[in-house]
Amino acid sequence: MMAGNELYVGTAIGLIVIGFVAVLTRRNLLKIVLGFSIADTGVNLLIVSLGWLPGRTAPIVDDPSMFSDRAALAVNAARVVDPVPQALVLTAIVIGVGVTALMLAYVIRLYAVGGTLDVRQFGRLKW
Amino acid sequence: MKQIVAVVALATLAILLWQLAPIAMPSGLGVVAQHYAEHGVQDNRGANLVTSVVVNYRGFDTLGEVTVLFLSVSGAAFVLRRRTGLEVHEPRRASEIVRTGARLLFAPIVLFGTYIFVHGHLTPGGGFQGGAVVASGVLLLLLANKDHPLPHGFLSWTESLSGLGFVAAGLAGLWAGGSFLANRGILPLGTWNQLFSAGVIPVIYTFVGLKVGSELATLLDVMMHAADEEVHQ
Amino acid sequence: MVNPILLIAVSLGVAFLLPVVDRLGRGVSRTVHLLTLAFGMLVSFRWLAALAAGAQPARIITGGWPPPLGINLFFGPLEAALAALAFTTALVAALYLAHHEQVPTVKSLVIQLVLVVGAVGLIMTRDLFNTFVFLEITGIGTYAILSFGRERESLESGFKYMALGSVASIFILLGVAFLYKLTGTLNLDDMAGRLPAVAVAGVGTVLLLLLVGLMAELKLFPLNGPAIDIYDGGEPGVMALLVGTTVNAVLFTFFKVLSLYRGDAWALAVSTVGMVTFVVANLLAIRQTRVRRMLGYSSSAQLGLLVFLLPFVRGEVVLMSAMALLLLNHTLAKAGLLWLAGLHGGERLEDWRGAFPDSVALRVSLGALILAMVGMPPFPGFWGKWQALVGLARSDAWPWIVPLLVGSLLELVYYFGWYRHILEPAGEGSRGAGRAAFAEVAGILLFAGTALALGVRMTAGIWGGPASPALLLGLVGLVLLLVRAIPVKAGAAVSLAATAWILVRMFLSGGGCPLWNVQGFFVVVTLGGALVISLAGLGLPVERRSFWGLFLILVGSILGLITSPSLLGFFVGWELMTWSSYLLVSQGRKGTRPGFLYMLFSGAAGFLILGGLMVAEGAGVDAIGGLVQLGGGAALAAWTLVAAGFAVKVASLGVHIWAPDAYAESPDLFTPFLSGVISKIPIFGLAVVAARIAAPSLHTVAGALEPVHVLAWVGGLTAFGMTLLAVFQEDAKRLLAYSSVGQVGYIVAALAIMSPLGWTAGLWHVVNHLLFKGLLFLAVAGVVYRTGTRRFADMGGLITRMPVSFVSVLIGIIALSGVPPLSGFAGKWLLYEALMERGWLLLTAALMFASVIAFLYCFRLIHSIFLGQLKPEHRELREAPPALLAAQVLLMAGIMVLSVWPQALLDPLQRLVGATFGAAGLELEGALTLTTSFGYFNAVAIMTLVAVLFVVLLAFLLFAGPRSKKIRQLDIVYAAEVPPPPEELHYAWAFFKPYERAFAPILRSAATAFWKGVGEVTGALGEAGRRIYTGDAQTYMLYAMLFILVLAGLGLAG
Amino acid sequence: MDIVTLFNLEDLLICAVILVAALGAVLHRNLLAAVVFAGVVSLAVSYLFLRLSAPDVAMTEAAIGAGITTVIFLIAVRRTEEVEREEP
Repeated sequence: MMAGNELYVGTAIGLIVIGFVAVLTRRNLLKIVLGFSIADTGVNLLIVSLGWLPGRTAPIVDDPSMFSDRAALAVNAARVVDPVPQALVLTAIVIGVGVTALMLAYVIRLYAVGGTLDVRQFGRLKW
Repeated sequence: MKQIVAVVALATLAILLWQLAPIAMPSGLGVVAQHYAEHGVQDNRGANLVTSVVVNYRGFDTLGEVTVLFLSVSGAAFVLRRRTGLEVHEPRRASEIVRTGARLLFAPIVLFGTYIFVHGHLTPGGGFQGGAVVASGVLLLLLANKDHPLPHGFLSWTESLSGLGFVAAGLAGLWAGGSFLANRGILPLGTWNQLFSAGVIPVIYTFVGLKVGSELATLLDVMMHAADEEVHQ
Repeated sequence: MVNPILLIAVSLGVAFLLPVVDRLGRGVSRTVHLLTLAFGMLVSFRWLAALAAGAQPARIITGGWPPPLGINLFFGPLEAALAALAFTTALVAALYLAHHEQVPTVKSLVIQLVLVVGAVGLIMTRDLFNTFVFLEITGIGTYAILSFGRERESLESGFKYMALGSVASIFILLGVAFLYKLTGTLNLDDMAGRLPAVAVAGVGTVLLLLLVGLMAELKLFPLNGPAIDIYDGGEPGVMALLVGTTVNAVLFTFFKVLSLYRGDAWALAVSTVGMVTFVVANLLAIRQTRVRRMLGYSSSAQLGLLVFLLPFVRGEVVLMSAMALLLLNHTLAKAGLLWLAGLHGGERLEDWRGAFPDSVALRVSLGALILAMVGMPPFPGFWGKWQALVGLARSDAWPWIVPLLVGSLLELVYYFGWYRHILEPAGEGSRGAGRAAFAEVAGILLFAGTALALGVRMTAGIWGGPASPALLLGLVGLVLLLVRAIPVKAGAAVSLAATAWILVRMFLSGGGCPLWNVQGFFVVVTLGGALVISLAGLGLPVERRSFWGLFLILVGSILGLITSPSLLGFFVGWELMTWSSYLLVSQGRKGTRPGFLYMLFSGAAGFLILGGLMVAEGAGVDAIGGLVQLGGGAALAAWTLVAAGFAVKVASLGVHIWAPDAYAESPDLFTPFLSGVISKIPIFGLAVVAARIAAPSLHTVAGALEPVHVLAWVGGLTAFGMTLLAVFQEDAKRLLAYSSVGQVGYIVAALAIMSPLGWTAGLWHVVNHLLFKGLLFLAVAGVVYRTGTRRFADMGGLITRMPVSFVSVLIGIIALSGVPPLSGFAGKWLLYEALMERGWLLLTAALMFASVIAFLYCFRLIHSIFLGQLKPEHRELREAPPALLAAQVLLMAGIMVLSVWPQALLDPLQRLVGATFGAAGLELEGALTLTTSFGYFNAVAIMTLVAVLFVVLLAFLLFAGPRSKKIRQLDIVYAAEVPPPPEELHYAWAFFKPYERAFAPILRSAATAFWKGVGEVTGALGEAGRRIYTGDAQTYMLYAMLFILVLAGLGLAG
Repeated sequence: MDIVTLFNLEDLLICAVILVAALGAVLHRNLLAAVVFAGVVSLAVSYLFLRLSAPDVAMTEAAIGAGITTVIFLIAVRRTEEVEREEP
């Protein structure tokens, strides 16, 4: 049986859950942001593994015979993995770093104002 | 108590997600992916299919993507606009090796980064990756000397002009090629695997590379000097 | 036409350029920023106009590839409207925010601009991953700009919002990726086509991930904790920007993505979450003491309502326009209120006492926006809610209509709880707009103005064109309200002229006397009352400048209510009357608290009536004439709800606790109108709406119980209870208030008889009550105006100082108590005839007993005020102002005419009753005597007899008068006891104390205790409920996890 | 057929490293160590992307995920506190 991507999907789900564990249980603000970053990495791994097809190479056409005629096009199509999830993940990673940067800016300001990184100290607005 | 509830909830979530594993099994290319795989090279003459997808087929996403990064950096600068009043513990001066190494390595790193985003349509890599490498070069300078005078003006102009360049390329596509960010009628698609091929894709990716590079550099600078003085620009 | 993609491309290009443009100077960058937004606004509005005129929507492709290969965008009417709204809000918000920046940087302009680009992108894109990217753009833009406000709070709430937002985007990204894997495409419409064919296990889970992600993005219950915190901590100007742009965009995205969700299970889930959010958020808002947090709860509730409607909207045009109206109304009102909150700066509700004393425009805008938020006409929210309810009623979705009405009532409670503080007279602590620049105020005026203009246009549509007298009156009132220059006296004159003009025009053009139908009759009653009040207004000064403006709006609304043929027109008039009379009641010195109570019960009455009308609409009836066709269960339900609503508004026993305070504390000039005319509108409602519905009788265990009989008993008990309470009042106006409610009880009983004679008695009593109660209230107003007090103990012996008022009160109480010579007797006589004819003897006995008690308080009224010794300080008291006396003389003349020549009113009544029942109530033998089946009554004969008696008595008094010995009041000697407080010396003090002790057990008003209990329970619920928002970021994220698992557990994850 | 041959040894090893490093990042008291662990996770995932024949994504993950993200975390740690204080 061709090796499926259970391993990669399993690792990805593991990463997501570990990320959420940090987010939901750790008191330290930085740990929470770190948890989100790890969860994002997990999601990205999951999406790329969705598009992976065993035994196929990267979606880059590097020898001329690949597109000389119509028949070759179909051959080439059968040679590469799905490029779309990779495009999506490329965007998702950069969004991840963007959000992380903004969160860290918030954490720095919160520390400067609250003098602590404990998330429970920042719960004044309630009810 | 809340911790236990959280862990139990996450375990259940893991099981819920694991139920999706069968869907994730490899099952061949979708209808859209099939077209990209077959005609990707034909449509844009670009060797790197992912780059064709990122810049041309789903170019609008990438425009959104660049906006996200631009917004995050501006947002971070906005959030950190006030003097934080944190006592700044003087960092240890970088060792001699790092300082000289930084001066030596900065140029090659930037060159390598430029190579990456210029060849985005041929080899793996592109605007985002190249930009990040260039930014790491700037990072090296900042590590060597925290108060290294960064050319803020230059960075800001690069960032704005490259962003405008991207939008201009899109509008050119609208004007010449019939729809926003189209890759027809602006630059010749050229022949496959040449540097000047895939029409406007390398141009757009170069703009993206420059923008990401300057933005990440600004981001590093903003975060490093968050405590020092009010960020006014 | 400009390609809509430019809305995004140009704005984005400018956003990239702003940092460098800023080097040329902040002024330059601000102008460029505003110009870009203006450009976007103009293009959107041009497109909206073109699309409205039938142009084809724009289908835009990007990258040169059609969907599903490339990303496509769509720009139809909905998109254009939302984009226009987004750009307008952004433009106005930018103006406001420019004045509220602590540390101004170009970054805030960049973020604002990109935020709008993100919102417009979200609205236009038809690609799922592109939606995710734009969600991130709006998300990050929101997180960044949330740090705009006060240091600690904005950062704290911003972080919580961002944390939950990140969890949401993880879910959404997973959902999108798996959906791509399942369908092979990312285009929304293409995917919606392919999805049904996918029969793989786990599809439900994928769809659930996406759904929960979007719900977390929308911050629906239980995930609305952070959304409420950012209202509390953030800068109101920023929240106004978000409400107009991102919130609407994400909601529209949710609507688009819902096309992926086929099947009732999903629709039920979405609607339930929406409705739960609506009701719970409103409930939790009741206990809020901080204005911004309350606005946060209100926003969450409104969003819940819109999400609730989404699954119903598919294809239903009525619900589509309802959604559009509700969304527009929420954006305009909420953004406006937020700007006002920012301008005023009041943290707690109490800080808003007499807000904005220095600016009429802002105070009127604040009032208008609060009324718009609560869904009062004429504002768009009302029409939206009506259409939504009609849509639901038509699809028989009754389990949804009840919570919708309950939620709306809760909303009314806390908004008017806030408005109560605003209406209090401006003290030294009340804050104003200070030196606010025009830029800060522009947004408020624009949004309030638009909401009002839209509303007036729609009201004109429903009330038969812009020339309808009702609308004209309303507009004149609005002008009076807005223009500060017009002096108060001129207001009274304008009101007098306007009512007189309409009355005359009706008589001339109405083809003879307009009294032939019920509508005409009540119009004459209303206008007559308004005429008298305006005349009195020339004499009696009024505290608040806005009195006459509101008064004309009120009269206009009543005219609209009476004359409009459709149920919607009737209800528009009804709700307009409710809030305009509320504002007038609150204008009394201590009027705000009773006003709040008045509004609560009137609001509840309104929702009961709305429920009844919805039963009718559900059965396809939309005109008042069509009510006759209602049959069976629907008829009973409609009749009960509508009659219950009118009963609450008439303050029947049990729900009467609001009436005495409202009557007593309202301005002295307004009380006669309140008791004379407004209490008669529910009677009009019963006569027109309830009477037409043939409610089948209930078959209870004790045999068939006619609903009408129940209504008669409600009227009877009210008459009995209120009259009893009236006797023991120490305050003149409160006595008259109880008496007024009691008299209306008589009218309800009369109408409930549903016989020609009954209606004649009822309608006769309507006119009669207006005359003598108006007379009494005006007279007492004169006395109060001169003596400055309302307590009996402080008055006495005023007959010598205010003779004309004495005569007015004398005539008034004789007419009220039903003693022969005057018109009251004819009313009572007809009523008892009708009751006996109907056979309800026990009820007749109760009413007769009540009339006897009525005599007691009538005697007390005249005795305490005018007879007895004159107090030293009232020695040189002057008579009431001449204009007031003129009004009283007018009323007295009316009573005398009716007493001497009852046919003047009875003939038209016969015609009217004949038209309704097909048979006249009584025959007229010859010109003078009225005969019914039980006896006859000749008014003229009785009148002459009494006149003769009166002359004889008067002669004796004049002859014996001079010999009587006058003693000074205070020459009483005490034998070493401690003298009691002065009041107790007054002969009228605790006049009926023995009776009071006798009736004590039933007097202990259970009603007040009951309603106070209801208030406590609701408040406690709100108090307990809001505890779940602990303010801790991690708890909120845990709610998100639990929420998805609960939904999965409910079987949505197939 | 035991698990090892089903997936080649390298993948198993890498996935183990990823999960262990992730747990380290979450549980470790010292924030600097935690950030480094996160960097290791990113690098390992980047290698895994190569195994999934996604070079572009691998480079992005390496340059941005491992590079930039780790650096901004380090800056944030330096601006705030290095050790996670145990609070009641």
